[in-house]
Amino acid sequence: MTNPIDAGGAAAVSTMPASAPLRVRRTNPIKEILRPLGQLLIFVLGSSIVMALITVALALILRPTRDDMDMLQITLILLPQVLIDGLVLGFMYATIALGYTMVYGVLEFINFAHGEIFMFGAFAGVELLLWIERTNGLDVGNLAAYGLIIVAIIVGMVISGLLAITTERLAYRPLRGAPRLIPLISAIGVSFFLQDMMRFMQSAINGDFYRTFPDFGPFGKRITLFSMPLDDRTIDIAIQVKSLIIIIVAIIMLVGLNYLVNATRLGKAIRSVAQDQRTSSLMGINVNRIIALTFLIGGALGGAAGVLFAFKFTRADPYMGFLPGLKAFTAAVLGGIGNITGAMLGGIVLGLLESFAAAYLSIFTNGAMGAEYKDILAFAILILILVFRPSGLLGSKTTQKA
Amino acid sequence: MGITLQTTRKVDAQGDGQLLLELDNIHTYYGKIHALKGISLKVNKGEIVTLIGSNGAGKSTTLRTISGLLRPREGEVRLDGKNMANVPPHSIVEAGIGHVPEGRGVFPGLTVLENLEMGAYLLRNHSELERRLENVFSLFPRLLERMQQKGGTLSGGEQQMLAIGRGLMQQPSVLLLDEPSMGLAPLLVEEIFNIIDRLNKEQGTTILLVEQNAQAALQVAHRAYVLEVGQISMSGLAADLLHDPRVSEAYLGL
Amino acid sequence: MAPILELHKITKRFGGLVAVSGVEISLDKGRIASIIGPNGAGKTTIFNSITGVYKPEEGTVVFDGHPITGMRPDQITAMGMCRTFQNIRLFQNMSVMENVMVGAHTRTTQSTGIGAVLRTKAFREAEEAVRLKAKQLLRFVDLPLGLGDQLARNLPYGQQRRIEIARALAAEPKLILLDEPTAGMNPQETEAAIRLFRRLRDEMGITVLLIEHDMKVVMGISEWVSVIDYGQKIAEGTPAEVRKNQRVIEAYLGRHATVHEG
Amino acid sequence: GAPPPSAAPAEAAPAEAAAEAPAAEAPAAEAAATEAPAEEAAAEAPAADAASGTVIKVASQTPLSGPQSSLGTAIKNGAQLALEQYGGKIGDFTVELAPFDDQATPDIGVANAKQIVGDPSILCVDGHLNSGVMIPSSEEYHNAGLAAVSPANTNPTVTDRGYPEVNRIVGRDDVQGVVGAQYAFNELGLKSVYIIHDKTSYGQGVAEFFRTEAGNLGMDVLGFEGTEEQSNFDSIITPIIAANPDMVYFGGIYSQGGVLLRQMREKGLNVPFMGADGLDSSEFVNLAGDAAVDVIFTTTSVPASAFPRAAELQVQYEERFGEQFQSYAAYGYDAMYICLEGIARAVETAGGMPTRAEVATEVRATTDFDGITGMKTFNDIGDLTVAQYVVLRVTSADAEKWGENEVVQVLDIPAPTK
Amino acid sequence: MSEQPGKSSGSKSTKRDLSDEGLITRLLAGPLGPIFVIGYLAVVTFLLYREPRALLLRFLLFAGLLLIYYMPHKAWLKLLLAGVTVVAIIPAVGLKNPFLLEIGFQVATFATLALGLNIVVGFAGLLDLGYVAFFAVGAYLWAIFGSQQLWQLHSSPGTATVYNVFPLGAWWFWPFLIFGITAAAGAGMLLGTPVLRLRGDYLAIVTLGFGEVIRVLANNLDKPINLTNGPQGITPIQRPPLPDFILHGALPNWLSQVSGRTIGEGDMYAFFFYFLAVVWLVFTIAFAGRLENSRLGRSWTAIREDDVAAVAMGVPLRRTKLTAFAIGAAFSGAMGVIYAANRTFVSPETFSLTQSISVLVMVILGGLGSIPGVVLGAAIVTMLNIDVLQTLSLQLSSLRQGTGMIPLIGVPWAELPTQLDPARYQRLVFGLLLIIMMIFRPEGIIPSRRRKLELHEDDDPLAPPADSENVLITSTGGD
Ligand SMILES: Nc1ncnc2c1ncn2[C@@H]1O[C@H](COP(=O)(O)OP(=O)(O)OP(=O)(O)O)[C@@H](O)[C@H]1O
Ligand SMILES: Nc1ncnc2c1ncn2[C@@H]1O[C@H](COP(=O)(O)OP(=O)(O)OP(=O)(O)O)[C@@H](O)[C@H]1O
Ligand SMILES: [Mg+2]
Ligand SMILES: [Mg+2]
Repeated sequence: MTNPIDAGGAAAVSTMPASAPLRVRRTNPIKEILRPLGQLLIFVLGSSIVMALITVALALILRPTRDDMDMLQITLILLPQVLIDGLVLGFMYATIALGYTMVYGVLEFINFAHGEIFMFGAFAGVELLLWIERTNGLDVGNLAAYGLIIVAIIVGMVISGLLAITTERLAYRPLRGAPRLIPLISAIGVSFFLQDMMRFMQSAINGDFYRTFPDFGPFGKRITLFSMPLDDRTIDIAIQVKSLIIIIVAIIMLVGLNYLVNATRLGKAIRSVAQDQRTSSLMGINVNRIIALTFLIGGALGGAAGVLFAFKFTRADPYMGFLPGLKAFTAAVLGGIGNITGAMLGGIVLGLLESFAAAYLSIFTNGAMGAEYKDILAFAILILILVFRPSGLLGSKTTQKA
Repeated sequence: MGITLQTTRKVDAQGDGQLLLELDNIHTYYGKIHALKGISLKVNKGEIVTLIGSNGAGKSTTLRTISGLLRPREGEVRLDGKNMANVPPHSIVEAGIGHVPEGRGVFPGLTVLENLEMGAYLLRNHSELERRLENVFSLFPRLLERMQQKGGTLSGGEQQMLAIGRGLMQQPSVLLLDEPSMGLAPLLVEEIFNIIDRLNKEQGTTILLVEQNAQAALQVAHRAYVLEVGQISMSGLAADLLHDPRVSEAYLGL
Repeated sequence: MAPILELHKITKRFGGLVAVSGVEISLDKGRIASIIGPNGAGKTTIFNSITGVYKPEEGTVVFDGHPITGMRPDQITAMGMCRTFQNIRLFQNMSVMENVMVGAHTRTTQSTGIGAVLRTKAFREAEEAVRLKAKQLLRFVDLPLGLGDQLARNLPYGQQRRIEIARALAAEPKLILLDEPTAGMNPQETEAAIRLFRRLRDEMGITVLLIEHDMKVVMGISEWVSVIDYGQKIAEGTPAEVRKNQRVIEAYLGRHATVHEG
Repeated sequence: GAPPPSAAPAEAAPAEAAAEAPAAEAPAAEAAATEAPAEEAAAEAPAADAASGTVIKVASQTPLSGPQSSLGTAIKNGAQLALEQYGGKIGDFTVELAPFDDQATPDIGVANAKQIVGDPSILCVDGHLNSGVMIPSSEEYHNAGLAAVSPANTNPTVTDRGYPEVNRIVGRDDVQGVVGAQYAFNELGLKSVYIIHDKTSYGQGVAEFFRTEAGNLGMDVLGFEGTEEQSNFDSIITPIIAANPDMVYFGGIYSQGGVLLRQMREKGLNVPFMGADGLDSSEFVNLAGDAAVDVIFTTTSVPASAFPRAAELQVQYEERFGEQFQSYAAYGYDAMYICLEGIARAVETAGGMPTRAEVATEVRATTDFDGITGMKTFNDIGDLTVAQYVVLRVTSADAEKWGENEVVQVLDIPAPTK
Repeated sequence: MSEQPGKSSGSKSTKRDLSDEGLITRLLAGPLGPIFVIGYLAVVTFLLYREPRALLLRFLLFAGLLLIYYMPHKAWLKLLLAGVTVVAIIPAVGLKNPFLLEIGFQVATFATLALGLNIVVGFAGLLDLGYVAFFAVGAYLWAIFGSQQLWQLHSSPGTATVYNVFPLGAWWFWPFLIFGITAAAGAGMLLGTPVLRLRGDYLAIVTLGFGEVIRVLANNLDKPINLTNGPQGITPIQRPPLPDFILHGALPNWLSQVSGRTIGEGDMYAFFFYFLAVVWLVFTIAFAGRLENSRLGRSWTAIREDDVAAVAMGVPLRRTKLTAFAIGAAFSGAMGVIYAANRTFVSPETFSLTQSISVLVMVILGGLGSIPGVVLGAAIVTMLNIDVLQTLSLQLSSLRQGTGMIPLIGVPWAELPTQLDPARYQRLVFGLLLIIMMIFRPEGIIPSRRRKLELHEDDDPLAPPADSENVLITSTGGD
């Protein structure tokens, strides 16, 4: 019912002059790559600046409330690091959010199990590296270490992608056409099942179910960007090598996906299946294959994100997917679910918000509120944004037409 | 309702050419509802065949069964002698059957242009695509005006044009049209039947047409079948049926 | 006779597109009138602007002496205007009876919850009354009573159209707006529909405003026709007048059209 | 089918009911040995049944599924081992373990508690892991007069309610926090601290007590943050760096602490890291890696290495279950043993199936129990009269060597008096 | 509750289900049916009385209620039998094994929640993933005022001294039942007002967020003032006072004698809460059932089906949706108060997202929109959660401690690895169950008439499996 066929639904219309010459624009591949890059840059800069300004303004306003510290000074000193951390987190959310958005976009269905697919990816990567470590393969040079990380990411993508199409095949496809709550519940079932499945496998094989990302290569190294004096010491503003890798990989995937969906024939098929499966099949599109592919792509992205997550935050456990999954879903909604650019923006905004909330809430409220409120803040802002933009930041406005 | 066509069909035009599409004792169900109760019909190459019948007779169901959207529980759909009854819809499209469904099935979130391009999804040749687009736009200038508008926001009639235009983009060898004139202004209704006629004449497209506007349909078609509650009750040359009193009483509203 | 509906300079834009521009329509009580015009002319948009689905950018709508521009659709319905949709919008998974009973929403006195929970006498009586009314309306639109328990979506197209009308009638409208009510009907059914529209006016005293492309319907029953093209009113008058209007012929009817009167 | 003949005696008949039961002559060897009045023993267990043995159960209730199941399973396995080594029999009674899974959730804990209470053959409970689950569940034990011995709950409320049934064989957070703060201030000479906790009943509790004591000692508490976050501590660490504390104190569980610590070090924050018994798991070093070395933590569960018999237990445990030994296992073991001895004494006095009240009284009366983890005597609210608190230093990043952590301070501290 | 048979479509729907259910119903038809059912109940009761802790018997007793539901007989007879089971048999067996009362209490509690959620999701079609927040509002309301928390507003959690006086007397429980309803309904409106413009999944994520907000607040409002005592939770919470003759003296003594175990204050409270919860559940069922078949209920269905058309028919969108939110919330608000008093303890963990999801699962498993279905769903999920898997593990563990052999493979039970304990795989089993249910019976165990038609209209026994395009037709049925 969200796609009213009767002249319904509506998006901002860009009308052409009535007698526009027929000029069918072919998609320009370079443009399709540069445009999302530009958008990303704008998102990153834009949301960073907005967040920073709000924070500084708050610091100025609240400055008189604390005499034990100079709030403005502290705020400014923390700012660059908080921004960097927030962005890294944001890119991670964005990559996970893409999986939700892809599947949602095509089936209008919240794949609740995406968090677990993400988790399987993380385990795949970690297990691979641990296995290599056991064969003493991790004592390698820097270059090979990078190679290993990439291999781990790819393995994560493959496993998660395969898992995603398997779940689609077994748990969702039989439900196609049922009311929307039905596959949602099935997805919740898959999510529970996969969590315990992994725990079972891990505790049967390894005895315990946490896995720690092996420590190797130059990834833990911190690249100091600049230093700032605070009282009698200096604070280094630094970014870890692995954070850089995460950002780069995330950007490659975001841009790649954007290209795939907007500039290829496959993308076109995906978008049309998203609109109307029956009619798509009348266009000669193999709907089942496209849906499976969508899951594959979304799952692979989730798997990559899983490996990156374990890489950055050093561990994998069977329950790790739940919260990031939830956050990423929130991010997808924030940006306008079903909208790839929206997912990126939503991820970045959410990452920044969380990072800022965790770092500053305690300072600003003199300890009355602290990092524990970061999720609330994220949700509160989400509600606020949705109240004013009911379809998310970049979602198309759906005013129903009668 | 007098749609006068420039040409009235010669009854013997291509009446018994080569058999292209054949339905043999088709039974189709919606759950427990037995919608088609043994339909058999033939469409020859280069023919326009029309299906008429009252509401709920099973006309749309017949088309859906041919294009694979529904599977018959019994019977065969043969295209060029090959049974297509269990072939998925996309393969049927690949085999050359195009279906403009009832209710239009416009992609609401894609622009008019993208909708049209989807019609030619199987086509990989760009210049041919451009050519077909130009053709459609020249038939429906309204669509050109609305090229960048989302399909879902079009008016009812515009959506109908879009659906037909998209069907034309496919350039199928057999085109299934389900009530193409529904919701169109009189001027356009006339235009639609002209298009059907030209399509058949100039490009040799075989057409299976379902219409409530039975008179116009019978005027444009070579042969016709009358459907009544899931069964074929009459068939024959379109011109004969047009003058058959049973038909005119029941379906022409004269 | 006093006009029941007046549109003053209604303008509705979508982005840069002006779908309706400065349309003036005045509809007398007790009339059967039509709006016609080419596809995409803005007819449905006018309906949507009248019924509160859209808020027109400019202009006012006066219904029965009260300005209703900017009011919510449910408020407008409560004032006595109801409609059907171009693409049937029944509550597909509700029974036929229930569909019609929802239509009576604004005409039932049932208090929100308490009465229902306590099954008070007042509640039961109100419920019974609604049921009775729904049955009468179904009979009025010539639906077999036995269909009452069927899910709406299982019925053929023509019957769905009738249910939609019955549902609208349940709101006891003074004015009913019908958007292409005979689209997809065969000539016979169209005849029946025409008879029904007449009875709406003659037996129930309801003013009827139609959008139609089927000239047999338009010319057959309307007493007044407004023609819209590209969002503007290009002609207005009795069917006979409109039919002869050169602009209307060019924009809409087509030169070849020979229109019978029904 | 019909209930087995042993079912009726297995019911915990109230004392009055038992007294009314007809006396039957059934001199059982054990009954005589325990010098119980013959009639009463006979009333409880006719001779025929004595052979087949009636069942007494001890329940364990810990998380067996979910993220905390490795600790919960350790306690359960410890209890099972204790039961097996005890011989599985008290007098005529076969003793069984009934392991319940509380999923670390209060609701499940309480529901299980109701099930436990409803089974009259259960006479004692060995559990829980989480204070947040123990507190509501023990309301049920209290209502039913069922004895409970906690192997792990350090939150003061557990015993402060003064229920005669509820005991624990570990120390208390209010003492543990104090021990930690004093060690940091007095021994390490640290002057300022940033406190992080995990927003659980346990973690926040111990952190609060650390904070209070640190304040009393004159340490500067630069921050007090709670977080439920499990993996991403970036934005919590940044303000710590800005605050520049002498140390970081963490109140919570190893699964979170290990990750936090590792990320702290990665971000270049190299101040001492201290925690409480929640860190006491070999998993901690797996998670934290090299960063774990030199971490200081207080615990009330002294490492096996500190007790001569524990090493032996460790071997048996690993052989029996094929899982790595955790020190909680030793506490699960001791708690079980205390239950069993309490029941045995009650059986002795009652001369047959004792009532729960009798068992509870006997368990509370435990004095100088020589457990794997030290001498245990309960005071009038169920705390240990003297509990041992240990300060440990992690010496190796190898999980296998967790048991060899250096004991830097051992304190015997009497339970605080109100 | 004497409804005129056949008058409302509610009773019609039951009939239809029955006739479709076939086997059980046909077996129970005729005068022999009631006799069989009564006999069945008698036997199960007798066996349970002898063997009060047998899982299978417990299960059979609850299955008896289902049998009664499927009896094709007059409503009064079914009500009578069900009433006897709920009011007499379960408590009677509960004398022997109070756990039965606990199960009864929890089932009633969650059935009430599920019914409330069913109004929001099943009737009005608004997906709410944070429903448990309203439960929390009720529970914390009584927790804060019915405990000593008010004395401790200024001390950190866990550090406060315990007083002996409560700020409010225990009898305040009763007024607080009303306050709980009001507060939860208020919270429902508070949430509803800003978000009702949102559609479908946007609403889902916002309600999910709201649920998390309430939980995190409960977890964190221990500073700046200590309202909720943070993660420590609030305890003890008062129970409503019961007359002395119930708690002490002749009645419990007599019950002790009958049951052969000491019946104390705690047990009497268990009975009390069991009955209270059942009463509230019955009230909720009646309330929801009657609303469904009223103008309001039809409006809900209408906006669920097509809100544009509904508005055009004069249904005020905002008000109708808000009522759904408020009424749905109100049920669980009152249950929250009851739950807090029963547990004498609340802590934030009870109100997690998982709990919200599990209530949603109850609704859908049982049959979205179907009142008997929802109650059954709640019973199944609750029993699975607290009873079945747990008890199976226990029995396994008991076997493992014995000397028996596993049949067929001849390995001693003792060597069965503990890794295989069912209790450890609650979620795995539960997850699998959900998937299988959704695939094979998506309309729920006792579907509502509407859903059933919706989902099985196109069932075609001969058609190829569901991945055929056949299904696609219905997926675009909307609009
Ligand atoms: N999706 C569906 N589910 C159930 N029954 C259906 C469905 N579609 C059609 N039917 C039933 O199948 C029969 C044939 O319908 P069909 O749509 O083929 O008729 P039609 O001849 O195309 O009529 P119309 O002129 O109204 O389009 C009708 O009785 C109709 O009610
Ligand atoms: N929501 C919308 N967004 C953008 N354009 C719209 C929207 N709704 C309608 N339009 C445009 O406004 C014009 C008028 O549409 P409307 O639906 O009123 O036409 P109509 O006169 O009812 O035509 P038809 O006879 O084909 O139903 C059309 O060109 C349509 O494309
Ligand atoms: Mg049709
Ligand atoms: Mg229109």
